[in-house]
Amino acid sequence: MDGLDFDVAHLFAGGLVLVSFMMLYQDRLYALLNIFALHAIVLAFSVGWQAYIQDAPQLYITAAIAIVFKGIIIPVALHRIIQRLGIHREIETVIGIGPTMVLGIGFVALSLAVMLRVTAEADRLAREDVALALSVVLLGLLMMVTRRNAVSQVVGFMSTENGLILAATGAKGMPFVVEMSVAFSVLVAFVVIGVFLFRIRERFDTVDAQALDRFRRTRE
Amino acid sequence: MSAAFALWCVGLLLVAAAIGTAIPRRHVATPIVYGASLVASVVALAGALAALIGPAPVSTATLPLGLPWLGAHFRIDALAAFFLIVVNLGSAAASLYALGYGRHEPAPHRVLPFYPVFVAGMNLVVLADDAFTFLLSWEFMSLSSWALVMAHHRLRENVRAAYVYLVMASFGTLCLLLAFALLAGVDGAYGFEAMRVRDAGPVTAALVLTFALLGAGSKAGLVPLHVWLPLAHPAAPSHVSALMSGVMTKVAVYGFIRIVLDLLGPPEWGWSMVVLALGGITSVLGVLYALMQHDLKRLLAYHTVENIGIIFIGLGLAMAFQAYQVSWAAALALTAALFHVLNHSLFKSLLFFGSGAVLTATGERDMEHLGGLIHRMPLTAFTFLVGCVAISALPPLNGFVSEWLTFQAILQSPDLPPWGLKVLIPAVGAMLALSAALAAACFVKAFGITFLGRPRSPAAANAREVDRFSLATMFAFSGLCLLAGVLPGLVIDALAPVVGGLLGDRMPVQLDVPWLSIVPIAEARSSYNGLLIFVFITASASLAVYVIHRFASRVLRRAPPWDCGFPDPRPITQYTAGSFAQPIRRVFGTSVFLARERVDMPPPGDRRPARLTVELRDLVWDMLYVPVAGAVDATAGRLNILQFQSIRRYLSLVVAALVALLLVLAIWL
Amino acid sequence: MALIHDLVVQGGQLLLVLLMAPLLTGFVRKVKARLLRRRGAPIIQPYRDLARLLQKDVVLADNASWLFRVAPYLIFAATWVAAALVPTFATSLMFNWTADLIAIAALLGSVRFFLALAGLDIGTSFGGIGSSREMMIASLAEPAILMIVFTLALVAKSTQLSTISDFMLSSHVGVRISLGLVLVGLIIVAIAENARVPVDNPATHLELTMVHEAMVLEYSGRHLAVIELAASLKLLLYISLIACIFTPWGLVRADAGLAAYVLGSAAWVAKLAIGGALLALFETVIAKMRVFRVPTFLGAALMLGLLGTLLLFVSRSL
Amino acid sequence: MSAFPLDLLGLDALNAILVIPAAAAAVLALVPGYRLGARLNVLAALLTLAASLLLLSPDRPEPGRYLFVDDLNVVFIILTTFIGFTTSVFSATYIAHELKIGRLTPQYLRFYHAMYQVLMFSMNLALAANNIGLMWVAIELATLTTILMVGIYRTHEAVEAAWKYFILASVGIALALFGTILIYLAAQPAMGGGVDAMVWTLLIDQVARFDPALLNTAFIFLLLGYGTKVGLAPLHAWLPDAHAEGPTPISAVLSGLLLNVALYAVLRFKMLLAANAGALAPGPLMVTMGLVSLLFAAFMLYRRRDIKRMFAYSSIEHMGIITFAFGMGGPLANFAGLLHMTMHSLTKSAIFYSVGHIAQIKGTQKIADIRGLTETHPVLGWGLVLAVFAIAGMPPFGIFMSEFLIVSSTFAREPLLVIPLLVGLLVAFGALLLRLGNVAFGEPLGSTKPAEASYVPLYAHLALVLGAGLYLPPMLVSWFQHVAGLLG
Repeated sequence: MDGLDFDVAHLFAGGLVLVSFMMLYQDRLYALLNIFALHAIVLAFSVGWQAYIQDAPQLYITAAIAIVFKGIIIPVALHRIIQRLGIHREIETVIGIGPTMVLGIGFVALSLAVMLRVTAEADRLAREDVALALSVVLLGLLMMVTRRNAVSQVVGFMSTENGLILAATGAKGMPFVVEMSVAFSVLVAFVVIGVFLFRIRERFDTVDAQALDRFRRTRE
Repeated sequence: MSAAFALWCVGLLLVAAAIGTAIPRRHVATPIVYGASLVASVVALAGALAALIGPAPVSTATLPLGLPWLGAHFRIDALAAFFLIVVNLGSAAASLYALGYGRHEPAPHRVLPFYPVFVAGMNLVVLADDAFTFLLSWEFMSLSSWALVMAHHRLRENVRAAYVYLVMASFGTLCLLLAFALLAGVDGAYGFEAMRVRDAGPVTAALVLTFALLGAGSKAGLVPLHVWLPLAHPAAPSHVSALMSGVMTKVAVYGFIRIVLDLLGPPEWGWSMVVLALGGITSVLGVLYALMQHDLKRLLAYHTVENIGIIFIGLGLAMAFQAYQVSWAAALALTAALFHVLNHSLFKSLLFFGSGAVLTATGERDMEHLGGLIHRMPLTAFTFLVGCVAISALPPLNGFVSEWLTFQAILQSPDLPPWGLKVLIPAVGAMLALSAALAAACFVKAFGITFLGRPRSPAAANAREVDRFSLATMFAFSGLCLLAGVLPGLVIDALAPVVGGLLGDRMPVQLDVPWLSIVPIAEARSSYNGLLIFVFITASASLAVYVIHRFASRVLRRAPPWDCGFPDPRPITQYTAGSFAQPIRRVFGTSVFLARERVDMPPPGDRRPARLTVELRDLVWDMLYVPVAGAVDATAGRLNILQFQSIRRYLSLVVAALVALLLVLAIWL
Repeated sequence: MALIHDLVVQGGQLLLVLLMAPLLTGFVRKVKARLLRRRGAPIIQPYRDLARLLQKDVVLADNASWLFRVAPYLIFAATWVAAALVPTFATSLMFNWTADLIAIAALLGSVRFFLALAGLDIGTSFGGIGSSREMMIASLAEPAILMIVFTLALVAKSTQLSTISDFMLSSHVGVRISLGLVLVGLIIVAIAENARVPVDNPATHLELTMVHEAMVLEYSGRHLAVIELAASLKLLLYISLIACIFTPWGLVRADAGLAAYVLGSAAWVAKLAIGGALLALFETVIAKMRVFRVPTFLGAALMLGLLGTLLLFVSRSL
Repeated sequence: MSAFPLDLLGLDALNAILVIPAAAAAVLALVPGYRLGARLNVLAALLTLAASLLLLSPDRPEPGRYLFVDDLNVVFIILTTFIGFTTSVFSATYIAHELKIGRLTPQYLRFYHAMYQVLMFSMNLALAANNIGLMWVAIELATLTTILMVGIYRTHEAVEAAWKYFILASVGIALALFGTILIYLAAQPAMGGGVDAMVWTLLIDQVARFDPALLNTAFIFLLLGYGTKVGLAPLHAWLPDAHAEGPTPISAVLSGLLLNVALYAVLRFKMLLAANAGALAPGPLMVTMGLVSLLFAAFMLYRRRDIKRMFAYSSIEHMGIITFAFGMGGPLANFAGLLHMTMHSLTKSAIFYSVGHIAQIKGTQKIADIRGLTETHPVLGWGLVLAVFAIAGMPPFGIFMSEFLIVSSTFAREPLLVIPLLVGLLVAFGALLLRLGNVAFGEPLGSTKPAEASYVPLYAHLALVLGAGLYLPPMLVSWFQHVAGLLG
């Protein structure tokens, strides 16, 4: 595992964490979607590079799915949904951007501390990938928790899945990576279709997760 | 009688239950079900008597049911045989009584299926020989009695009574489960045989006793845990209340004796203080509660609490003596307790049958609407009177003998060294004496207000005598009360193998004492002869009657009552249950129930009647149960907001849990 | 031969007790009258009252039940049996072993039970007042007497009256405080049980104060005679009980000569006279208490009994 | 058993329990009529049940790379197919009524039956999967189908419940995937890459040589991931709404089977950890989560107005008890946990059968509006009473035996732990009985028209639970004891 391969893989994984931070920073929905497209592309590069160094051809399919599906189709679809349903484009956060970022840094530190100490015996690249992947997952979850808009929650969820794809590709020779990425894509597709098909907007004034809360009272 | 034979009787009972479930509404179902349970109980009673008196060795039986690797064990030893007698005597009487009483049952489909199951459950508890079967049949008994209490479920308070009952019953079962878990130890040896061999350390033994006391005490009705009893017993049909009060509480006492005296090793003297104190407080509080009631069945239910207190005093004394190896005194105390178990099941069932008869005849349970029933129901009145005399522990009858034995046991206790007992036992003796006296007052009130005086309502005015089955049962039990009172030596010698089995020593043989009197302790030579007292009283009474009718005038004239010259008083001026208890309420009630009387006197010239209201507070309920229920309700209220959170907050819960665990991992590893 | 002798002595006690009872009541009334500087009715007046009542016919209330007519005989029989069991001039008679002190107290309990029921039977408010107050007094008197019995039993190691009196006669009784407490307690209970002055006024029919009289208000003729006789029997029982426990001198052992019996009965009659006189003196000195001060009065007796027992329990181990 | 027609099709039993539901799903998706669809559904479920019974034969197929049968999953496969069958019978009458009152439109029914069979397929796959990745995909598929079924009524409560269920389940599934990846990473140094590192039977042999720290981290992710599907306390939020808003057959399947399948997955990984000596025992973690769920659910029962939501919380409570039992460990507690899982799914599905019909008869799920059932509908009312007694742990039903073993084995080893356990049990019992008192007894309220309900599934389950309470077949006992030993 000579230096160059490890450095490039490390660059891409680090890049993905950086993009996750950028997503946390956004306060407009459209900007958030663009950043998410970037997130998918960086993931695709990382997976492609892993495919190259592990010479596992099926990983290229995952990279392709990442670019086409999550890079292009999903952001465009969400973009059009926001336009057609006239969804409220301002992102309301629960605890403000600053504290979210601090929390994000804390999560990354935690995942690095835990993962690096735990995966002592695994090979260097796998340890790196899994640690950074856990950071991306935690950042995705943080985004879901601290944003009120349903769409931003969906984007948070998708970035979590990207983290998982990164971890899966990092583990050398893991079967089913392609099947899992397909499964995730189906899951995400369900989300987008669900939002559109069930016309969440029609049922509730805005897709604002808070609006959903008002219908709690009926369920004692 | 072998254990298998007993199981066949239980099987017959279950068949009767099946019939009751299949065709409850048809008219023929009542006689079949009660007839079958009568036959089963009588057969089991005969078998149990043979097992107790005859030299039959201990017999066991095993069924493949219950825990897969243990199976269900059943065993009849002397203790089980005696309690089988108590259970089946009570159930035979209740079934015979129900043959007549059952016909007026408005909802037979809710009583017939569960009555035989209830009797079968009680038999099984006494027969069980391993923890799982014991608890299975214990809960079986509770469930079927819950269903019977729920029989008239249209009344709101019956549903509430059944609810309180089953929650307390399951609390009791969980406590017993903990006691058995401790006895079984880590490797889970749930058979009683294994538990007897395995001697638990002092700490475990103390814990086992506490849980046994909580478990059996809640079912028997020891004071802090008695609140369900006066709610549940009256709500059930009368023959079931008789069974619950007279017999189920005794099965609870059996549970306590089996765990503490049989499975556990020799007791510490400290425990006996707890049992004695609880017994004393229960007996006094029980009878004081009873005095304040004006509902006949609730009065009898509260009074069961008093008699359970007396039984536990006997048990406490037995444990105290056993702790110091004064085994002959322990034998005396345990015989007194077991004798009272038999007595109480006799006269309490008799009184409940009487109250059932009154309920059928008048449809009323409230004493304020009864009165003068002795004229229209003379036979029921006579048997109820015998029951009242017996329960008030008056000499010729059986109630007095067991109390007399308990007093003799108390008198043997000064040579017990520990200071705690030296102070506690006289105090408990005083409480026992006080509760005996108050019991007499309570039953003068019960009998006087219900049967004597003038009818206070039209229902009481045209009551009719009950059917012959009920009367037959009541007369049979009155006879038994008299027999046990007059020939106590017989019962004491029958109890000897039971006491011998448990404590290793027994009371001196009573039958060869001259003139059939009983001398519990040889050197003290204080003796009591029920038969001679009975003969003397009847002889002198008949002598007086003969002399007067021979020499004095025999003329008799009817006239309106003298009543110090006041004009003919209306029935309303009679003393009621509340006014009869007023002096005693003023003496004891102000401290025990915080009794307050408020008089609302109208201004002069205003024609509306004055109103006297008495409010009593049930301190146990207010101090223990209301706070607990309040705490549960408050916690439920506070936690309830978690149901109405947004998705984001639920997600933050998940993320928080994940981060917390990761932190733990980071710190620990 | 001994059997007949015992039978004769026991029969003699039964008859003697029956005959002396009205005399004792008459004597007490005579002494009270003399203390009030009145001549008072002759001592044998109670016999005349009984004879008069026996001749008069019984006037029964309309709704009186069979219990009302049976109760007087039961009350009389139970009291007579209890009185017969208490040693008067001789101890350890043939029938003394049938019952000990607890049984005698319980017999008196059943007397009270039937009397209260009889009071409630006619359904007038006076019967109710009498019975409820009687049961309130009983609910304190009975535990008091049982605690007294406990103390005596602890001292004499048995609850049998004959054993207790033999023990009292024997040398090693010694002076004990608890016996003093018990004596005072027993006197208080005796006064309460026999409805004497501080608790209840036997002489008056004043509605609000009477307890015993209220219960027997509706009785007349021979029933009233029997109940009056039972009441005086009970008074005799209590005085001879106190005498036999605390002043057992002159009690005849079993199978002693005729002279001993004469001496014994003389001593017993003297004790009765002294007891009656003291009672009369006490009644004239003290006034009647309000009904709800009686519980404290009787509570004192219960405390004395409990204190006596406690002292004995404690002293036993010192 | 070999002469069964199945062999003609060249399938052994193991593949049959997967192929039949998959095929049925495809067929049902095309069948237009409701009545035919329902009958086909029942037939498919019956065939799957028959196939699963074949697994009882002693000569089991040796474990393949993707599917296998051992003592643990044979019981749960049979249980799943049996309850799947009885629920399909119940759903036939239930859906017929829903159609009549128009709450469901016919074209949704094709979707409903197809999804039902897909759910059966995915659950059988998850149980029989030997590959932990395949198990993950199967559970994911099961989750998705139930999410769609919960939202089938398309009222806003239903959609909102489905949305909540979807987001929470997806997060859970993501965490579970991360756990699976970590297990693979732990297996890689000892077993080399490729599919072998994910085959459970191979993993269990080699696990002693894995790095214990990584295993513990993986177990945390797996417990949180699959724990969301089991409905343990901090992760339970989706369960009450999913039960209350979805159609009742789905609640029965959800409560009865899906929770068990998720917990089965957690057990698979606990067996892995138990085999590795160094791994920090997962006991304390599971015990705490179990107790928290038990106490939380017990107290939440008091304020519930909706009868299905109340029994959903009762499921959380029982899952808490089972996790507590497995957390305690030891042969007795593990045996009790397995027994409790089986008994709970049978009893809870029986409860939902009766609750389903009651809600239809009374037209409401509000507890306050349902009263006096044992008067108006005795068979249904007493069925509910018996079922609630069974779930409350009253003898002679099966749950009493498992609770008896759990409490006594815990008390003998860790006396202090029993206090919260007993408080939870008593509080839950109090709440259930309080509501039962109102619903089943008292003056009848609401409509009293006779119910055309199917009582067979309800009383079949109760009979089984009653039987198990008194006598357990020795074969089942030996399997459970063997697995209890493995569970550590």
